[in-house]
Amino acid sequence: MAEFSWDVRSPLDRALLAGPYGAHGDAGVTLTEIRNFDLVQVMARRGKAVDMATVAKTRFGVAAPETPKAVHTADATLIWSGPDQFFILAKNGKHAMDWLVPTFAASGSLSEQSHARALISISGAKARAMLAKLSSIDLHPGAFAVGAAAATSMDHTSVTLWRGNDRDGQAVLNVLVFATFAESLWHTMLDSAAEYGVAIAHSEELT
Amino acid sequence: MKYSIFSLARAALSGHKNWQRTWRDATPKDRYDVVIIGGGGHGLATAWFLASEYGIRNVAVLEKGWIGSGNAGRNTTIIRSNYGLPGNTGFYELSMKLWERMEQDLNYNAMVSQRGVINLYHSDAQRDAYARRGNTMRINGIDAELLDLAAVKKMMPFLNFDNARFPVQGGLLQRRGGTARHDAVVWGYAHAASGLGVDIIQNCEVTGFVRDANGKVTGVETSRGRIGAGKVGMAVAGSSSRVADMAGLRLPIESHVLQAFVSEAIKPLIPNVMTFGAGHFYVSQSDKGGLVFGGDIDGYNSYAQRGNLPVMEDVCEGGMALMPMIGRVRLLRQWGGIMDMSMDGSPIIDKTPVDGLYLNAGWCYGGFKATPGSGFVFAHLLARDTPHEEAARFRLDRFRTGAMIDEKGQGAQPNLH
Amino acid sequence: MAVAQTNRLGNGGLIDRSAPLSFRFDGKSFSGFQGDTLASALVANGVKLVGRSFKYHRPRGILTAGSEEPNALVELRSGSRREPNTKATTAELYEGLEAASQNRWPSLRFDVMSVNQLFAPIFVAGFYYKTFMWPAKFWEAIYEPAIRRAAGLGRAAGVADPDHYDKAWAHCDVLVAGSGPAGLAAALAAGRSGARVILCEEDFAFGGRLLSDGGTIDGLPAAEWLLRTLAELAAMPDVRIMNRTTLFGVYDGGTYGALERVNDHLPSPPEHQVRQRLWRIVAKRCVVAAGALERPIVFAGNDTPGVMMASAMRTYVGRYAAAPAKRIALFTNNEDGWRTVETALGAGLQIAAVIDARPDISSAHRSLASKNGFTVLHGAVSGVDGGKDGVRKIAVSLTGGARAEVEADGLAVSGGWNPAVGLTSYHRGRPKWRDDIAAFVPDGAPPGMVAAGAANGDFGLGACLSQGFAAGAAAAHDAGHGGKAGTAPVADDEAFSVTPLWHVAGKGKAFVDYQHDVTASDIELAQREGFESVEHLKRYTTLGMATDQGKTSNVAGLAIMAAVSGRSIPETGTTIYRPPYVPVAIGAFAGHHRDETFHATRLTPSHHWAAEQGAVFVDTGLWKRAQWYPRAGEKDWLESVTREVKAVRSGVGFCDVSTLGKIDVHGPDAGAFLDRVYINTFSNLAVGKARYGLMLREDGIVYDDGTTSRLAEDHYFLTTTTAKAGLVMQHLEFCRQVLFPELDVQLTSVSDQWAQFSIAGPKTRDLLKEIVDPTEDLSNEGFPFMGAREVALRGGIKARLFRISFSGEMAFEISVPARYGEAMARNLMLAGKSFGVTPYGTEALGVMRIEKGHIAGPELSGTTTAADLGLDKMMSTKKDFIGRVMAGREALVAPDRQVVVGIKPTDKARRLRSGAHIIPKGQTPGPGNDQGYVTSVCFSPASDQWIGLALVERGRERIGEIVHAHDPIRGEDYDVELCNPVFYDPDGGRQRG
Amino acid sequence: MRIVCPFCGERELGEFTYLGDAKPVRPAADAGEDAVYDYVYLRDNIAGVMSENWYHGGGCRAWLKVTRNTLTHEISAVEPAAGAGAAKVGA
Repeated sequence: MAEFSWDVRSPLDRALLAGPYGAHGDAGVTLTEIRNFDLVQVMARRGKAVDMATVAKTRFGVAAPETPKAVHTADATLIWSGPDQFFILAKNGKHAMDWLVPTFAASGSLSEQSHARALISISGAKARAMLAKLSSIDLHPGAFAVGAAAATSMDHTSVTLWRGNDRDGQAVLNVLVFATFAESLWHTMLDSAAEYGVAIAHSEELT
Repeated sequence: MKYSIFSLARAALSGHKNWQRTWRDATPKDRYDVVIIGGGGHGLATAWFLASEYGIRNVAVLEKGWIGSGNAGRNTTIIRSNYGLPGNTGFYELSMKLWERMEQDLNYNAMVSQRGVINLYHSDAQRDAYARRGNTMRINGIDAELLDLAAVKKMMPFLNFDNARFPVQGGLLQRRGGTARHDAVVWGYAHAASGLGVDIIQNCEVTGFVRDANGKVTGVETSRGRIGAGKVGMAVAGSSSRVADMAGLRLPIESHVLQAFVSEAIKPLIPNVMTFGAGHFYVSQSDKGGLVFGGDIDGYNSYAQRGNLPVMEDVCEGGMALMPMIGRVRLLRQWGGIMDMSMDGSPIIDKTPVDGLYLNAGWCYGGFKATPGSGFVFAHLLARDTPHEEAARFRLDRFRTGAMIDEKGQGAQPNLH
Repeated sequence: MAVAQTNRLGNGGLIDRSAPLSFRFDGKSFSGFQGDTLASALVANGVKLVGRSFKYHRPRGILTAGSEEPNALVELRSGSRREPNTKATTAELYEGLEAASQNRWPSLRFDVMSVNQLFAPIFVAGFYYKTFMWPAKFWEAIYEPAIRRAAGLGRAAGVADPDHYDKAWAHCDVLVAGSGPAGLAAALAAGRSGARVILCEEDFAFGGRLLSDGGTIDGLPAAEWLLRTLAELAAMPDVRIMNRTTLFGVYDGGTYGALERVNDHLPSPPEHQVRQRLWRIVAKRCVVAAGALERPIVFAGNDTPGVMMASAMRTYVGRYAAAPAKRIALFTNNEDGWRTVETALGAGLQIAAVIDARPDISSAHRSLASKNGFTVLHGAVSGVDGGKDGVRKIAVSLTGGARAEVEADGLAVSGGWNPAVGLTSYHRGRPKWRDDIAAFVPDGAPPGMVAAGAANGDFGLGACLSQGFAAGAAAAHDAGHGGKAGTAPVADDEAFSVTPLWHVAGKGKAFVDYQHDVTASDIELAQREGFESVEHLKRYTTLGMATDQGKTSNVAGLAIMAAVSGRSIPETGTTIYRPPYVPVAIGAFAGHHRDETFHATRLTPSHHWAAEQGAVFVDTGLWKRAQWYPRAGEKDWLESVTREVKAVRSGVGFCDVSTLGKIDVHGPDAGAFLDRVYINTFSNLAVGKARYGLMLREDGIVYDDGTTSRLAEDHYFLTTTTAKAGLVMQHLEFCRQVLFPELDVQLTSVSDQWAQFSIAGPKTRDLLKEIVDPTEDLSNEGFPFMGAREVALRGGIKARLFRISFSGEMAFEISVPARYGEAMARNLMLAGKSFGVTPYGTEALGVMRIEKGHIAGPELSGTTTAADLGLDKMMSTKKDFIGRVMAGREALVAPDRQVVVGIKPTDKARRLRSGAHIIPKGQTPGPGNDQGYVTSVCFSPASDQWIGLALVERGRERIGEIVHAHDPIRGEDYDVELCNPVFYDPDGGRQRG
Repeated sequence: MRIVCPFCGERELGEFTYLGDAKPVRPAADAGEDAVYDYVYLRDNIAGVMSENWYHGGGCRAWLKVTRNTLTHEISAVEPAAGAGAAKVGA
């Protein structure tokens, strides 16, 4: 009997080449792919929005976002993804489907999306300049503060965009993109960022 | 005055002081046998054919603004008869045959240029669909050729063959297709119709219908007074719903904006008319040198005659994908027209439920090429009270019976046609 | 060796004399300085002749110093970067610049086409409509090619543009167009108020008229005030000032289009940088401070090189220290023109005379004339003597009838000023006439937009500053920013008076539209022939249709039309203003959406594995799908595909079908919801079972099909075709949110979550047993046809298994989370190794579906009914569903509809092709007997011949009939037999086995 | 054009898809062919203020009812479709 190995490959496994890219000198943009996360979409059932919120509060200690926001907890990020719905982004199976389904059984419909998206984290002095080429969202610090989120499109592709906590005094913008579009969007990001110089990496850690 | 090189030369000797008005500036009479609402190409062509083919010369064409101010003056000037469905195929070929003799009929050079129209294909499925359409054309006696990649390369070596997202594989060519100078078509029909006694009345807006006790339309109210009519024909594509509403009719039509674009004039670059098969872009080059191009409708109901950036970008993306040589050619002007988008993408030429009122509408964005044919069959309908055989399927009740003519297969959603 | 800069003034100007630049024009070397435009450098080198006109090929010089230039158009750069019709007046000089004059042959000075001038008496407006009609065939063969060659301006490169472009978004509270005094004041006020501001300036230098005209602001020289103001703006973090950026259009909802010429001032863009960037700016408010354009006066010979707008002349002298002439005459009808005299005198140039059309001039001007020894003539210029070498002598008709002559080598002309009304008119607002300045001013501007300063018809420096400041402060306030704007900069207003003068009667051609060679007599002719509406005038004469869109010609043209038709100018009205304000490269609108990045690309989870296997990929929508997997020695695709099909039918194969749309349908009402969107019933589907479903549009035509499984009481897993995945999701959301909001149902796309493979062939179960956990029962009883459930795989991961078959074989579809997709492909190869497992592509998939008579894209054409496809029995009569009522219309249930049948050629060796039409045997093809067409064909290994599906009139009643496949476009004709569309295993025993 | 999505805020036109007049109501199952024909095919095609169905497909996937002037493109109101964001509404 054959031995099967189930190695996982992120959607950017081939396209991502860690290291510098584009213009020489200090990188204006850092692109980091976050790999192997758990992602579950929760949608409230009819009349159960309040129940769902209560369940979420109980489990995560924070209210699930009801407006376009991303909320961080100790071990998960809850990201608004549309009316009556949000994503639960976590690691290491702590908030995987098996655990969540019974929790939300009476209030929400859950869909496994862990493999349906790639997650790209963008930072650096020129992150906003580069994203202005891809996103029609106003990312001015005052207009898109830490914790702001948007269900939007980049390059005609649906994405979920949110601003994480600043790192080294600089904004960190996260993009969840459909896995099958990821390589294409990745190349577009590289094209858009090349003039600023890019530092490319991947990571297993959620920021 | 007959137009020719000789009359031009004679006129030059007198400093061109003796030219007459191209069409008479008529004041409305009390009554006409036929009143046509709409002084665009279709309305004027209808009047000309009523007078020239059907001997009905007591005709008025009422135009709200200046003749040709609607879609006749805002289109991308393409003529073709490469349709695939019964109803359309024969009608557009009738129209094409009328284009081929228009200038001699009208004594007006409308610059009908049969430079060829090619629809490019990028996949096997698209090739097969074009083959089907081309065969329909051939079965109907219309010229059509299916070109392979080598033939397309030879004809248009400047296309992007090497690093295209959706490489060109070939094309469906109608050599008799091409372009015509849109304004000249309007002026030519006006010139010729006026010469046969048709009254062309500009700045005359129809504000209502006059009805008799039985509900029959017997005239129109206008900004220049009441005008009686034996029959009234509507040729107001873009505003069909608004005019029909005055007669209490609701139509299977939405008004949408279609943008078009022209570049700065450059020396001859593109020999024919091309449509990109993997995006929304079509182009030809005017005799003056501008690339005249367009793409898809903006997609929302509009009477504003102007569009928005997403479609403009989409069109230019298509253009650059197809032929990156136009990157440094500059876009000079963008404009928008109001399209009568019907529910199956095909026109309506029919009597209406209102006695005495006849409808010519629903041209979507294909009205220009239909101009002579539309005038011909609408004149037939107005003169004979029966549809011309080539327009017999353009019935208003086809949506009720299910006999749609849906070339794109998009169903009752006008913005997808 | 470069020619010395003969006409460069000894000092002054904003050029950097320490940075000389060499350039070539028409092959000849010249030099200029950093800070020059091509036009100013040509002026500095004494070059007057720079182009030829469109129709008559008349010699032309430089008329303006800005983007309104109609004459001085050149081909800039060379090779693949050649840019036709580039305005020398805005092209920045760079080291090594190459430019060539255009629309002339063989050379600019000796242009053979200038013979056209001899035919000028015939080439009047619209002459071509009256001739070239006989014989009819000659138009395409002779006349049109000749006209096309003669027309056009510059030559496009004709090869792919090597440069890159991109597009970006920007957001602000207040957008300011123009950095002249009004624009700077507006930005200052808005910025100080706390608003986010973007200021766009099309020039490379900020300052607008301040750069040429100077003045005193807040007691400071204009240049100093300019520096101070730019520094203040630069220090505000939320103010962004962008030079080389033209605001070209305004769209709905406060969206503006702007073009930034990022690297046009360099020979080519630096590595990783774009040539130009298209900006989509979202602004709450917009202040248009785009200034005003000086307008020419129409007189005989007004196109002679050396005739220049008065303001342009002082720009060349003041800003560029370049003298357009040594001895200058001024022809003006307004006060402003005199400023050119002052500038010229200040630079040491000689004034030959001032011809002022106004009855009176000020005593100050009179004493200026006497002090500097030039005469002031009251009257108008009636003719210019000079050819391609430029102005020599100027004929003047004096008020009262006498004539005079002035010797000069340059003529400055000022006919007054037209506010730049483009941007404010793009939403179809028509500008209104203001008598006091004899010009149109903005009216009916788009929401949120206001004009200020010269763009609003107020030309004084003081007025520009105060109006701009007030507009900026108000805009900031409207956008919600109430900070203190402080006080407005102060300056005096210059006097402005104008006596309208449009056209001076005289002998010789008097040009209204320079570039299109439209003369005053053309306008008169148009009126005579009834083209009185301004739109008819434009279209008949081509007035205003050139690359400058009539910026220097429209108002004069309609003023002349007004005069000859006895109407006032406002009665005559303007044509429609349309964007873009200046022409914009098509490449910029496309951005990076060209070549391979024209559209996004979607890759299946096993894509890279398939690429390793050497798969040939096909574009399916945005997807790249493996089409077939060629093996060494196979001579063509057909051999590969046939091998793949045979391998499946005799053993086992697999295919990545992840491109199918996949939707989770959750909720207590999920079944009821599906009952409404499918023609068949799903509420009664058992958990653990799958069912084929068909959707109609509301008009009764088939929309999409697919298999939907019930995974739990309140959870269905729905699949769509690849082509319709996004559209079906949109449609279902419409049903959920708009049509049936009462249902408790939730929809989520999970298309990308699952890597899905079809595994087909008699050995499928054997393969699966290798990879599925041994505890799973895959027997016909344990996992019957149309079963669907989760299974465990060896190695610990879970998968969903569906026993469905598209190929007609014993088959399963298996789904694993997508990051395992590649591993799944490898493991299927491993598990099936001993069974000869064969990966197959979309071609083999297609062959097997045709053999089974399954419908797909070509049959789902958007015009076929369920009955046409032979699926009418699926239509439930017990419930309502989308499309039910309209599907019953008479024409959709007519007996003579074209329905799906199978076809096979009577000659077994014959290849079939899709798109051939079906004609009854023995008949001559014509519209009356065109009975259908071939939708899908393939070579069927099972039948060992080509087979196909066709839509044929009454096809199902005609099984066995021999008909004609007519394919004239490919020159083929042959007989085919209509047959049952299920060619393979019609009883379905294999898929159930 | 920019549409203020009640869930997402103001977004650009490219994120939205248009369906058409929101006034026609899908007839009841027993309404008959005439009513359905009218619903599917006939349009007021208003030149002026019109209520329309738009889909925020490039964003939160909500269907919206947008009140818009077809002569000026001015948008005066946007509200969610009855079933968009309706989980707070009783089952």
